[in-house]
Amino acid sequence: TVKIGLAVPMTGDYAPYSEFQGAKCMAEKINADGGINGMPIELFIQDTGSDTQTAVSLAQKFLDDGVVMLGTIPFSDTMIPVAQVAAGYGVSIFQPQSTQVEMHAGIVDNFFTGVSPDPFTATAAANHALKQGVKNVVLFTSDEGGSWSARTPLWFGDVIEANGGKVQAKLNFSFGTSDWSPQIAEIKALDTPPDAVYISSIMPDVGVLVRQLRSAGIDAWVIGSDGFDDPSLDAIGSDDPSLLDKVFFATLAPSHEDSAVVKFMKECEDMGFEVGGLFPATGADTIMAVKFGVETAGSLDPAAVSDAIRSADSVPVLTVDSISFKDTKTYAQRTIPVIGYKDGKRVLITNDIPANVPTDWN
Amino acid sequence: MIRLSQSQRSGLVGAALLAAVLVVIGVATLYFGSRYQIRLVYSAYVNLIVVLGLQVFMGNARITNLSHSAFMGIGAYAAALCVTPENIKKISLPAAPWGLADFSLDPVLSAAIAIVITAVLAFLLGLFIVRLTSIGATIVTLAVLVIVHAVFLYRTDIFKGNQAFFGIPQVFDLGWVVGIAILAVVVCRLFRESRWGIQLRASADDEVGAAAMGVQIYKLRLIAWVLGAVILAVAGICYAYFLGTISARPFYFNHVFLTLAMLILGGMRTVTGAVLGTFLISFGLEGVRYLETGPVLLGIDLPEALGLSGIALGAVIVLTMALRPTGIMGNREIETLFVRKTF
Amino acid sequence: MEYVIQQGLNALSFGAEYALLALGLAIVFSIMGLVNFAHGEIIAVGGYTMVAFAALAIGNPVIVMAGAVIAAMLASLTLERVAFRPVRKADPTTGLLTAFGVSIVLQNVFLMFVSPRPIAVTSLYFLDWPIEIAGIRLASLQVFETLTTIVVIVALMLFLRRTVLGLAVRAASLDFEMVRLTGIKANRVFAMAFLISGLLAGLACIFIMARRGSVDPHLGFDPVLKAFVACVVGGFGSLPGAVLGGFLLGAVEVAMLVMLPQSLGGMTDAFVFMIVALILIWRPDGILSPAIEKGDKL
Amino acid sequence: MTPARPLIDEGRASQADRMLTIQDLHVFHGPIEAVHGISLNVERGKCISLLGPNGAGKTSTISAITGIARATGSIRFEDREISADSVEARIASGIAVSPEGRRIFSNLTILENLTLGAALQRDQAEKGRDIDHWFSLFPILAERRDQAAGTLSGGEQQMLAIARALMARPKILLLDEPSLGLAPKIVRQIFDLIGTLKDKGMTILLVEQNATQALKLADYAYLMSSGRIVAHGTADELGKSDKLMAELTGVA
Amino acid sequence: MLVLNDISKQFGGVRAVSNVSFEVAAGEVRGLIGPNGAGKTTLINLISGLLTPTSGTMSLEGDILDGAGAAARTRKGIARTFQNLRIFENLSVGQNIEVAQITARSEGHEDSAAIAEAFERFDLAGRLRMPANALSYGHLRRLEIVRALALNPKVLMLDEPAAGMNEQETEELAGALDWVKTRFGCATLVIDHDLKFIMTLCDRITVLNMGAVIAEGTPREITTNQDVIDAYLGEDHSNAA
Ligand SMILES: Nc1ncnc2c1ncn2[C@@H]1O[C@H](COP(=O)(O)OP(=O)(O)OP(=O)(O)O)[C@@H](O)[C@H]1O
Ligand SMILES: Nc1ncnc2c1ncn2[C@@H]1O[C@H](COP(=O)(O)OP(=O)(O)OP(=O)(O)O)[C@@H](O)[C@H]1O
Ligand SMILES: [Mg+2]
Ligand SMILES: [Mg+2]
Repeated sequence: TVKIGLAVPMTGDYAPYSEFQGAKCMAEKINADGGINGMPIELFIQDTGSDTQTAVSLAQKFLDDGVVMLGTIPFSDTMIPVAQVAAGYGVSIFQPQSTQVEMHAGIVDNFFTGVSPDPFTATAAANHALKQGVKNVVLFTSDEGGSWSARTPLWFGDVIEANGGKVQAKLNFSFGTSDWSPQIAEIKALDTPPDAVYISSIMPDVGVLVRQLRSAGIDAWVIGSDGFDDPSLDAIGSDDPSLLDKVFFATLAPSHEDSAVVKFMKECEDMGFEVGGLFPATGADTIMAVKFGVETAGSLDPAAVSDAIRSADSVPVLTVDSISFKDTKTYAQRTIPVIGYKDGKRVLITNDIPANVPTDWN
Repeated sequence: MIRLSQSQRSGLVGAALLAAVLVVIGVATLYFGSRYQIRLVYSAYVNLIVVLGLQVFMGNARITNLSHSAFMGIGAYAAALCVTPENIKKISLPAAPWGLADFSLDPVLSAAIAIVITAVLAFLLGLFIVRLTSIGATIVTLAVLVIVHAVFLYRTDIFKGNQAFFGIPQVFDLGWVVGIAILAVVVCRLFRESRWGIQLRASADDEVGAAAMGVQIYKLRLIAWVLGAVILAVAGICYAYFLGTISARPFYFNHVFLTLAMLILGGMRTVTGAVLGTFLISFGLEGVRYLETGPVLLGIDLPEALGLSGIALGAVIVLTMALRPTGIMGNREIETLFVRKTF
Repeated sequence: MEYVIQQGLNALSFGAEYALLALGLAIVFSIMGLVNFAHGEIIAVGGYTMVAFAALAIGNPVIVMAGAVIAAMLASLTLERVAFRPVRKADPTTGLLTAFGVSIVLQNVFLMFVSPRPIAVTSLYFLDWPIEIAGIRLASLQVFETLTTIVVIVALMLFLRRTVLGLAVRAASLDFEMVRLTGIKANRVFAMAFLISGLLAGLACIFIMARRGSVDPHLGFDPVLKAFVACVVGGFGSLPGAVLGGFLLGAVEVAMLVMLPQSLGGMTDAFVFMIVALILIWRPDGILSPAIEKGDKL
Repeated sequence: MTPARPLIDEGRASQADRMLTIQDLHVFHGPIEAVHGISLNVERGKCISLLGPNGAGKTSTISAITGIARATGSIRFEDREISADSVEARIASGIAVSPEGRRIFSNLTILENLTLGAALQRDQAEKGRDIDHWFSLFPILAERRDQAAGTLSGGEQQMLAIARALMARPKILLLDEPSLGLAPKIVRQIFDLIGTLKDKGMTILLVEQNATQALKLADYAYLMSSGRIVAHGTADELGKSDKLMAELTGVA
Repeated sequence: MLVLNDISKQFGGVRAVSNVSFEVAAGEVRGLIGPNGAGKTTLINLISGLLTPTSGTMSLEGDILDGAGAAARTRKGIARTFQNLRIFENLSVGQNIEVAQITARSEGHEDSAAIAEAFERFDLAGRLRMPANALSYGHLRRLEIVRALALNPKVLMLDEPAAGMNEQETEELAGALDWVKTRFGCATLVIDHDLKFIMTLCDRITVLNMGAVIAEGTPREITTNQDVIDAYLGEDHSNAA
């Protein structure tokens, strides 16, 4: 059997960032089709409760059980010690959704992230914003989500300013904010109203912010990162779809109506798996990458599997057509979709690899 | 020659009994456990040191402390900043102020510095906290937790916030932590039976009465508070020296509740209670975590039950409080289980 | 100037929410010395009730709101029966820890039986519309919430001072057994306190949900943490103290959000808690608790 | 242990006169049995006194009657077995208590304490009259009516506790050491008051250390020691005829 | 030994203690009586440092006490018991006493032989290892007294030590306190409402009423003082105790 271990956050602070449902569904599908080279996939999944020590312990257990690939809590404070333990077994971590930059600083090399880091999404979003004529922007930052919420807005601002725009203000917020009126009053007090506000955060913050901005009469674009990619954002437009007209975000994978992700979620639901959103769905990428690696290497040796993935020109995955680690080693080179809304429905606006990404991050 | 009182003598006996238990568990794990189990037991021992650090103040002064994880964090970060090799700090803390990235010390010296820093901070905060009572004191400890966490998050140039502070030499193994835990048990137990401990416990029963007996309540609370912080710093160091990577998150609410539950279940008034509670919850949660995955037990395919460990943890607290608010041990220490009651 | 008034009103509405929550905590505390940290989860029960109504396609806002309030009240009553009755006579610390336990259990129950992820509830969005008076922007919700808080304060005061049950509620905080010895059914007294507390949680739930538009297992934790602080600052167990503490905290929080330079923005919460700690060091029993000299008495 | 030695024959009163009848009562504090099977009668309109040294189990007996302490055995009140009733039900049926240690509600005002004492009384006007009545008897309480009761002196608190019990207009009044900590003048006032109440037909069970005073008032007394009744009789019988009395209460 | 000079204490509108001055000499037993609410307990609270006087000064052996907190005063040699018991209920009986002994030891005036004897005198000898909360009320009162004695104090203040005791026990207590007087030689201040007890025990008596001293003298002088009879004893005081 092909063993894959997922010591993931099913509960606790990071419960929204767990890929295990998609992984389970994809593994089931592959097993139903005869497995990998005739071998079934066996998933080891356990909850870490978002706790690092638990994650490392579980990873150790899975490693002793002989897994070829590991998934864990997608934050560097866990991924680094897990990778260090896994290195002794020649096993790599495959994290299908981790966008934070510090994993690519060369601390550990037995690590893949199936997506591109935050500067890429920030740039893709900024490029689209510039196309819409955005000049003046307000950035919302928070230290609570690490570089994801603290630095992504700044990269966005860098790209805007590099193209003649202006960052009018940086406003601070905490996760879980449900009343944005102090910040909104700050925006109202600016000399010129902003063309766009950028925030890298999650629901419910995002939905509340959009509504309160609109009801305060601020008509600026609301632009965000993959944190926006949750079904509950769509819900705020249920009464008044126009609320979402000037909202867009750059994310990990296309998640509009006809996208592969949405289709996959539907299939999984028919199979009895609840895959509720993009983050859970990305687990399918882990499984597909391992499948590719095992098939290409023709072996179950973890190091060989990882090498096969790392050196391939293109690795087929679910969320986008393919990814590649050939030039990047640890993160996936892939297209960055920008998703907006039309009549309250998601539409894919662009899906390219941005060329003008800031370089000050690794 | 120090004359030991009756309770101090039995305190030593009790500490020795507990030390024996710790050694047995540690040695058994080392020889028979898988690497996974060794890790598990290691983190149980780290939590044990935390719970002991908590017990010193909370058990004797009987003021609920919610800031203990913050002190553990202070110890861990201080040691990490000292011990991490410069070349790694240059990568991970490129913007570190005050030349923090330009030196590194050996692990022992780093630990000593971390303990001193934690003790000094605890002392300064303690000057205020010991003057408050009951819920007021608790809320200020809560404030300390929130503030320290905010500083960890905010000064990313020093602490890296929720990102990884990595590259800490992994110098500890299970043997180390068992030894340190035993030391902590002895210290806690001797403190409890010391003249400070007895007077402090008296003041917890009746503050006015104790003052009228000449008990210098603030001073004793401060001593217990700082001693507790020192033990917590040691726990933080054990955490950092084993895992090699830390962040602000393990030193916040989740950990506060987990360790609090351990102390409460065993009984915060005794050192035995701290030890018992820690092991019961550490190993109990492991069992529950297994159930969560929806295993097949006795031929029954159990459903996946996410959140079960959380429910179990909460239920343990609620049930303990309802059935035995003083915890399993109440006012009894381990040696009393072996000695026939004399009245 | 407009800007200052605007932020002042924002502070007032922040404060109203904290006061509403703090009152829910204070009423229970004043009677049984229990710091009910699970108050936040009672709010979440209200939120999940709205989810249930949405799932049943019941959109009538009156039904949804009433349902949420009733669910919160029932939840509060149930908690009293199941979890808090056994620790009725215990010291505040025991109660506090029990409440922590209950809070952890409930959060995980939501997680286990519903979802760890936020669920959108949009049925109360209609409560929120912008009001603009002389250049000052207000949300209708802010006005509703402040008014509700004021009404609740007055009603509570009358209840506690003018009715026998109200007196009993206050007396029970010191000597539960003695209240029984006057013949008042103590269980009723406790049930009443929790019912009121649940009602307040339900009301708070409406406002929180109307604003957030979604519920997750941690819905109530942060607001109640703040409300807890508000209670302590005002003087725990004192209802006027809870109100004062709530408004004070609202003011401090908005002031910190607005006045701290951006470079210190991440420290907002730290500064809020620091100010709270300083207040407590200045007045260890809270601002409104009478300065009692500890002698042989009390 | 000295066996119970009745000084006179068991119960001279007829069955109908018995307001409170206790039989074979055992009282427990946790695992500890504090009272080991006592029996006693309180007749309607009489003042019965329960005497004995510290730790004899007097308070425990009172607590068992009100239902606060766990007990086995039979407690009949007005020909109804009440031992299974809740505390509140017992109070509602006409028992009121002024407990040991006073237990006034210290955060409530004096007026509020009295109001709560009459919690079961619906008639507001009646309540007001009662309050005025007791205020006239204890003028110091009237003076401090809006002061928090916790700031009263020990003796003032005791007066408040008795007044509070009387506010319920009980059929039987249980007084647990009402003279504890009172000045002689007040003690006399209190005993006078008890006498007045008795004259008005109130049934009283009086627990006292102050045996001389208690015996003066009591129609009948029970002497307890170590959880047992060791003697009972009228004041004369007890006071004169038994050495035991002297031993246990110091009354010569 | 202990000198009070014009001490007053105001609680809001209530003047609980008003311009009280007196002295207690070493070895002297001074009774403090007065109607309920006269300010007796308040006075003891003031002396022991639990309350701060509104005005006035006091000193112990010429050493000014003003400004010293409760613990500091205890360490200087002022010990007390409480009208409402303040027992350390989670400690054993022996540990309750040890709390005080520790203080005495650190001040260098522990007298362990005397305490061992006190255990006997106050009927606690066999009960030292019991949890304190298992004692009966009367024994708890005795425990409080022994605990105060363990401080080996210069001034001992007893707030209604005989409350809740019967006549027999009260007599025993008076005997034990007599022993205390000779064995410890401390200045003793006793509050009680049991006149017989006070009369047999005390060398001198101070009578308080409404916060002020209305009489001072030997027991005989007090019982015949008309002011005292009016304010406290009432006419027929021979029946009182
Ligand atoms: N809460 C309790 N827990 C354990 N034992 C108790 C408790 N209350 C009383 N006792 C024990 O029960 C016995 C009887 O006590 P009780 O208070 O009824 O005596 P009493 O006659 O009222 O004495 P006193 O005159 O001192 O008030 C005593 O030995 C006492 O130690
Ligand atoms: N902390 C306080 N706050 C307000 N008033 C107080 C306080 N303590 C005492 N008093 C008041 O001061 C007066 C004196 O009280 P104190 O307790 O000293 O009386 P006492 O002489 O000991 O009476 P008793 O013999 O009844 O115990 C009383 O009227 C009381 O109400
Ligand atoms: Mg009694
Ligand atoms: Mg007094």
